Amino acid sequence: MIDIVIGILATFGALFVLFAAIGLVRMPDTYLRISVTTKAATLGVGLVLMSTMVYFSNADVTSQAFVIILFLFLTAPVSAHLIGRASYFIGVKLWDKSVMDELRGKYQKNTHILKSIVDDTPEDNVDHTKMEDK
Amino acid sequence: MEILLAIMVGILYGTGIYMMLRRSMVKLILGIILLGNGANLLIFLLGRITKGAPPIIDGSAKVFAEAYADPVPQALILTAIVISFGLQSFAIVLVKRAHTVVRTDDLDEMNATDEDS
Amino acid sequence: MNEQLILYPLFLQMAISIILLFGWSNIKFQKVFSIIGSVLGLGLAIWLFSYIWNNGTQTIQAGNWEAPFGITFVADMLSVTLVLLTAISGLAVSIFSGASVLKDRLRFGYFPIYHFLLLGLNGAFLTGDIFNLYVWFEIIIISSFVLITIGGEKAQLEGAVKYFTLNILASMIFLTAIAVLYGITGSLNMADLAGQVAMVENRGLVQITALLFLIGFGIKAGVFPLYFWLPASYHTPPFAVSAIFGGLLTKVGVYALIRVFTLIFVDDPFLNNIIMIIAILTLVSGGVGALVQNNMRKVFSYLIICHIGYMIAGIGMFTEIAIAGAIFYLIHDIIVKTNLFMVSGVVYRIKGTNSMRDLGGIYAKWPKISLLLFIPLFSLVGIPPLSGFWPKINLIKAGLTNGSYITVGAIIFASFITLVIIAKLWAEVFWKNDKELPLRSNFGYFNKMTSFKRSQFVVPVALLSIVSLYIGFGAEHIQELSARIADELVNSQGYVDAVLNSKD
Amino acid sequence: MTLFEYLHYIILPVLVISAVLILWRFIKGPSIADKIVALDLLITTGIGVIAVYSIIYDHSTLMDTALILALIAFLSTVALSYYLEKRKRK
Amino acid sequence: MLTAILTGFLFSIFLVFAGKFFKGKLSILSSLVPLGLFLYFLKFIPEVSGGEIIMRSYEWIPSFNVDLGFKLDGLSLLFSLMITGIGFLVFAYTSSYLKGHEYLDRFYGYLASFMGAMLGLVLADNMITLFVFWELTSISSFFLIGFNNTNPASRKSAMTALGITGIGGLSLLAGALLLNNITGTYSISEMLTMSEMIRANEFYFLAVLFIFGAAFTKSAQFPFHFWLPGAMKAPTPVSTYLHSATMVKAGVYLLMRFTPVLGGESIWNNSLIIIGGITMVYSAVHTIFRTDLKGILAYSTISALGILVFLTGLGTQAAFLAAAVFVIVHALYKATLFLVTGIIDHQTHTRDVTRLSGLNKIMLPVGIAGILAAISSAGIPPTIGFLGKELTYEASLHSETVVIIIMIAIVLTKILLLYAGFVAGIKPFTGKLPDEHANTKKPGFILWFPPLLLALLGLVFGVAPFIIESALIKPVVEAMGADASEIHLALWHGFNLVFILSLITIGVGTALYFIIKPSEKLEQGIAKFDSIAPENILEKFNEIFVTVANFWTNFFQNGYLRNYISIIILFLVVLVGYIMIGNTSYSIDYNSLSKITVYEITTTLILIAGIFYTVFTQSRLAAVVAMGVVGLSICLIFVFYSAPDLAMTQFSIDTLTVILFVLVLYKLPKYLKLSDYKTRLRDGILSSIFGLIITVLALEVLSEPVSKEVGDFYAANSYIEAHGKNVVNVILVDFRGADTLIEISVLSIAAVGVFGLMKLRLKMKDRLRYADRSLNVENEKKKK
Amino acid sequence: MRTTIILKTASNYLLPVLLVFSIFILLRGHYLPGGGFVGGLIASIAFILHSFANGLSKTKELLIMHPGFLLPIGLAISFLSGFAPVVLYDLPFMTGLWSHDPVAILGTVGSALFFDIGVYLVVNGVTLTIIFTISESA
Amino acid sequence: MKNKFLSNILLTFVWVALTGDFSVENYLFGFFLNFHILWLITVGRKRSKYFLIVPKVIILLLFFLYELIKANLEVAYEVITPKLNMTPGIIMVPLDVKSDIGITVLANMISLTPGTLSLDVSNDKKVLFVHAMYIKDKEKFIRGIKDGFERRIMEVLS
Ligand code: NA
Ligand code: NA
Repeated sequence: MIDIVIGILATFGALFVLFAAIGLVRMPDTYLRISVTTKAATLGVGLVLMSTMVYFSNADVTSQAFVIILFLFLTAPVSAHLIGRASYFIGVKLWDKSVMDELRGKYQKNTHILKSIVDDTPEDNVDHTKMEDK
Repeated sequence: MEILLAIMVGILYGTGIYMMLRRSMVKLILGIILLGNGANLLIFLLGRITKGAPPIIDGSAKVFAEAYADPVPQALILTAIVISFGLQSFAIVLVKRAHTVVRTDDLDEMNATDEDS
Repeated sequence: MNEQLILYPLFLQMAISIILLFGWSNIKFQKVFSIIGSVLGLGLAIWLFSYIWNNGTQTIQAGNWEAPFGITFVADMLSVTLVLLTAISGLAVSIFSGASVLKDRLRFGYFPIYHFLLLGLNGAFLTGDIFNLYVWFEIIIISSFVLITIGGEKAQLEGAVKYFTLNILASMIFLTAIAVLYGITGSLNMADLAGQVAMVENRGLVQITALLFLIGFGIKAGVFPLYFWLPASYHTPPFAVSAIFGGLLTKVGVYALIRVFTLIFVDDPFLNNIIMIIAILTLVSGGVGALVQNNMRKVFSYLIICHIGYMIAGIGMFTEIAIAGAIFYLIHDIIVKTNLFMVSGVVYRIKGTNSMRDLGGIYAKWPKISLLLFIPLFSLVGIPPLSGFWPKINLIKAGLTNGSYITVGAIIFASFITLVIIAKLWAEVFWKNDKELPLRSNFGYFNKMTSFKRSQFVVPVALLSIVSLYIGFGAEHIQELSARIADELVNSQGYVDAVLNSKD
Repeated sequence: MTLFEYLHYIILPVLVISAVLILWRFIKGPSIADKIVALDLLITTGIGVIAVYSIIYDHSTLMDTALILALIAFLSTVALSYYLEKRKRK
Repeated sequence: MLTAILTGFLFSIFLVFAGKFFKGKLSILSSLVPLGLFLYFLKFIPEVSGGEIIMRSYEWIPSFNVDLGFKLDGLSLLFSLMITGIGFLVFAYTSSYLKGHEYLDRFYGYLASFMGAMLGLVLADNMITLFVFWELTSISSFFLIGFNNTNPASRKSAMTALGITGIGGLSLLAGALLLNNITGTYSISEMLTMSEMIRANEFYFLAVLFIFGAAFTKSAQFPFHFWLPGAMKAPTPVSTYLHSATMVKAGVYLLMRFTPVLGGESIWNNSLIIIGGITMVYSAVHTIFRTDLKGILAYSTISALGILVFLTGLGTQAAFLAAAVFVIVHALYKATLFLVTGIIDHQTHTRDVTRLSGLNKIMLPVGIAGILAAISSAGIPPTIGFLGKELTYEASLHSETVVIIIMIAIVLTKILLLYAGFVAGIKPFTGKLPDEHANTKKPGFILWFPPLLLALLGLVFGVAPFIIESALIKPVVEAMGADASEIHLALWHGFNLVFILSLITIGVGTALYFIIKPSEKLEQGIAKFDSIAPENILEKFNEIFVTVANFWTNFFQNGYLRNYISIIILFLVVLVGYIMIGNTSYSIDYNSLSKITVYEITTTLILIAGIFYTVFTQSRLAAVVAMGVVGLSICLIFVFYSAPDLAMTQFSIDTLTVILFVLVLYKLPKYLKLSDYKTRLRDGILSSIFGLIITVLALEVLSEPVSKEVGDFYAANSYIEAHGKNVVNVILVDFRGADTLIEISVLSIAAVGVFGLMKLRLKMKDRLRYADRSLNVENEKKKK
Repeated sequence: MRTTIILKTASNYLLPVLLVFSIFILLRGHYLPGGGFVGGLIASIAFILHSFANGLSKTKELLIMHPGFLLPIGLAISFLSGFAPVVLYDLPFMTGLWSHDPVAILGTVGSALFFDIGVYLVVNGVTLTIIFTISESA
Repeated sequence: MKNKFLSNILLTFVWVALTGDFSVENYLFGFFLNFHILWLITVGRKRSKYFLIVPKVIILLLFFLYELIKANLEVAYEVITPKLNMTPGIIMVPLDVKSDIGITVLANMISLTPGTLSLDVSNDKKVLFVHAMYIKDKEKFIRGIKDGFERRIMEVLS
């Protein structure tokens, strides 16, 4: 019985990781890739870790796996935020089928400050439409 | 698997040296790191590898009941890794400093000390 | 337990380093404490030396784990002799550093690192474990990296990059060799390895391992064609640093070669031939290299290489007398090379340059100092009965006995070229007319120093000169010592027994 | 098929196939951010691999490595994106 | 005896500290040192002439079998007396000659140590001791020749002299060691008893060669002769001392000393005859073409040395006798002539013989000395020179081979030497005093007395040869291994072929003196042959050698780090590859290997991909990130193969390294594609072979049996003795804790180093101060 | 300037957790994977993370003293724990000294533990010194 | 003082969980240890208010879990079906939560639920920039976030 639970958890976990990987390959721009992978992989690995919890079922491993899951959930979105922000900053462009970009013109190139409105010093702003392709 | 690892060690050594033969200082350091990884894996491999049996005695036991991996190479590698870290971090900073002072990343331009003086 | 004494030099240097790290910012404290520590170190080294002299090889098993399982420290005559020499050179350079190294450098950890370097050297000489030797080598090279780069400007850094890279490469090869050695024997204890390696049936593999050690240590020892880091860097750091490097660093490589090739990989004709060829080419390359240099320190750098050839030749010939010659030369060379780099430091402070083209007139202005400097210079040449001469008796004799006439030829060639080079240096630096060089503002010229500061330059040179003179005139003692060491090395069973059968 | 065989012959291969896909993205890029994301994901996958492996070989001690991987992967991502933003664009 | 030898050295050390005292008027007192020694040796004459050999031995370095063994027999006594006697006169002469010289004390110091060295050399019975003193004469003469050290020519001459005699010294050392290998002793006396055994030894030839190497260089035999004329740059007292009586004779002394040990074989005799013959003729001819008095004397000295070598080579009792006498003859007249030349130079400030004449009007005693010396050198009776020449001819006539050629050579030499002696000793004092020297001052007593004394001695010994016959000459001949009982010295030998030859010599020589006047033209004439002169050939050789040395040095030390690495790796590949090809079994026991699984292969592939991506990417950041992939893969391998601690540490450290890289990267410039395709291909091939070798090596090791003894010990004791269950950690903190302690020291040092490297900025003035000025200047030049 | 609220907040909560975790890893090293090295690395990673999020000066405020001082302190602790047997019992260097009775949590306390604590401090000091030095002069 | 005490208790639990040793000694040791760690890291700084409202937290977590699984399935579908039917873009979401912790939790939760990714918060903390995969109606999207996560978070943190 426990074996089946472990099997199911591991299966779903592995599948989500696989989805994340496929997503990483298939998604058309960096932001979408970040978006897809952060959660799918986190969830997937979380499920796999839960299978170890069930398998070993002692306080030691359980607490450890729990800490890992907790930590993953804590850090994954922060990582995603940091990479996404940096990507935008260095001019990684959105997919051409994107429908809107409300970040345009709000990052200050030199100070790295993000404003909530478009600034009146446009030459200092990050604007992808004015950047060349890499 | 040993054969695969041996090949990998060879690749690490080969590419490490290849990188050290480049003219860029950054590549030089990457080469040193690759070479160091190669050496560590070599110790690991030549100390003979054992799967799934860490040299950690089970909770209640006092000695090993089953087969276990040779802990000696592991300890040696640990020491080597940590030492490499010291050396590598120093190397990275040295490169930075050298670049600031000499204003080049090209090792070929750093040969004043071998010229007549 | 008297064999505890073996580790006291290490304890002392470690303690000094740590305390100096605590007293990080107080230069005066560092200077004084470094000298006091070095004096203590010398005392300990003498004590240890006489203890081993009277009681024979002693061992101590770190952690109280019997050999070959723990790390064994072994004090045989070779080890304690080198520890003693390190202490002597160490004291001299410690005094010399206080006056000659810039305050800024002293403020950034010069002395702690310096004592770590001494710690590493002592450790390398005393350990009986091959991996532990590797670790000691690492402490030596990292300290030397720091010392060679500290406060470095262009030339120093350029030299340092080469020094660094090639020494790391050497460490990697050394580590590779250890990996193979452990792979075929499962042991790290050198005495144990002596027996284990002898039993390995695949001799080709043993030869390859030996070659890896040869190349790894060869790079550190500065032999042909592996020496490139040495002339690229030794003339760039502060003089005190060059002095300790010039005296001791390559010698650790030589020590390791001697140890490994007398204990573990013994008397393989193929390897001996290779070592001989290396020795010959080293003698020649170092000699001709030194001949064409203009910078004093570069001259000495190439002479280091050249003279390493003598010691390597001694190992290659592998007879008791040849090894005695190598040991005698090693003893002489440590003292005199340390001294020579300090000499170049003194010359530098007198005239503000080390370029032989620009130097001159020192004999006329500083006759007494010149005569003092004469001692190390011509000890190096081996003008008998100064110290460099005696070991050549052993080496040439061994060469003649072995019928290796090319080696004898190379030894004679190297001796001759050393004579020519030093005579030329003497003529250029001391005899030639004083050239007017543009005065440098703020430069601490020798003649502007207080006599106390001057004495900090002169006393260490004099100290080592006296030791050189003793080696020359008291050659009997040194030869007796060298012969005893050679005997211990060739008949290594004594070493093995001391390590493996030792009972507390 | 026992649980161990299942994990060994099905789950682990699925995880490593994912890793290969991620590697493909790593190599392809195109932007450096993609590579950083790929590395991050690769490490996360590695955690999964270790977890499964520790079940197969019944050694819970391997889980410690997974923990370290999780902690440190985060730091490297932070550092890399920090760098990405900070470096001057030429 | 040791004290006697050391006196010279002690005195010179004393001078280092008390130099001032001897700089002024008291300087003449220093001549008491050689005088005392002279008297000391004089008192041995009765014993030695009575056939006694006085041996003294002091322990020195028993481990080397080196003792301070001294032997006073006829040969060494003769030389000791010359060294101290002429030494005394030279010391005295110097006090006036270099009066008021700034470095007079130094000069005495060098002179005294030279004297000590020379004494040691001739007295030593132990070959190593002999060598020690031999080298000391070289080095002290280096200082004497280079006394005027601000003069470049002086320095060059000193260097040349040291170079030539230095290589000779090493040859002597090799000879000593070889003879020791053959005989088991360094004692020359003991070797004497083993002469036959030595001569039968297969290395006899080599030993002879080594001894020749030493003797010929020291005694300026062709083609090593050229250092001696160069050495004339030294102050005249030096020339007198070194080139008449002492140092140059050391080589002759060595040959004489070893005649009974090594002599008697044709290789020994013929070589000496040929080399001595060539030298005596070659240099004698050269005297015609010189105008500098000292130059003339130098070449005539070389010629005389040639005669001595030649005589030694003849190997007969008569020849030994002739040699013994000629040593004295030459010492007396040559020292006189040098001292005279010195006086002329000192008073007139020229040594150009074409500008010198009629000086007897000013310095009559000097003139008398010069003329007497010239007569002695010409072999005109009743000087001892005549006796010497007669004995020489006598010996030559009875040589065993090619008598005619030998006679022509020796007579020709003697004629030319007569010419040279006349030019040096007579020409300056006869004829009209030129106006330029009209105001020349008369030299003082201390200057003219020594040469006159020596010249008079030449006359006295000639008239009364019995004074030296049994006291000096006979013991010398005996020391050289011949029977001396029949020897009877007399000026008049009767009217025979030898006498006729003497007459011819004197006649032709005198005629030559009146026909050929020394002139610059002649000097320039010989200059045409300079290019084939040995010194120039050697000079050329030296130039080529330096060029080759430069090339060799710069070929290897070319400044390119990558070349250094290439050479080292190539060296490794060649050597290891060589052994591998011969010894490797290339067989793998597949059963002993662990099975390969999909995830392992994948991990390996990811690792390889990461590695190659690191290598080939054009972006540094991408390379660094790829290193992260490599680190992760290795971490996984460690996990698979039971090394969790390793995996943890490896990964943490890899990440930290990445962070470090990232922190410094953006300050560094972008990658440039710096190497061309060919270079990359070459490096690629070398690296691949290197990698292949490591792989093969690894597989080879894996096929060896394995021992886990150490690991098992740790495992067994880990918990029971060391209270830990993680064996790896227990090894780190206990079993091999010493490693760890050092390792954290390494880390600490690295941290301190990084701190210093980044924080320490030398102030501008200090930068200049420590960057070698000359180095910077050179580099600046290069950049322009 | 470059820090973000999200990272800052996250790191402020991560810092104590990581520090706890590092000591946990240190103490259990003798029984399970971990030990002074890894523990020290994790502790320093915690501070590095904090410095990325809050800026170096904030992290330095936290640390009270310069991390460089951890070097001699750690070295001294490790060295003395190896040296103690020499001085106290005339046993060889690095001989393990053990308490007779196990102590709670830590198990049997011995010199090896102090040794590992020294390692922990040194590794921490080294990593922080290096990273901080470079960040400051970057 | 209270905040620190609470943090201390919390960390003590973390410690006990980590070590897996639930003995009294371990609790005490953990408390002692964490006390020092907190002392070390909070020198001279103030902490924001800290309230623990357990039920609201649980509701928030359950909601989050639900969103997480639901959205993951959506993405899985998107990834494995051949056609890409996305309308992505970056949307600016005005913020009502003011505290750092609140903003952070909100942003992270948004990121963890598929289809959306918090890119950044403006420096004046007024708006959150979210990248979303399916933007059909901008207003509806913003309302979804504000009524979903933000409201619940604000309740917890009130
Ligand atoms: Na050296
Ligand atoms: Na020499």
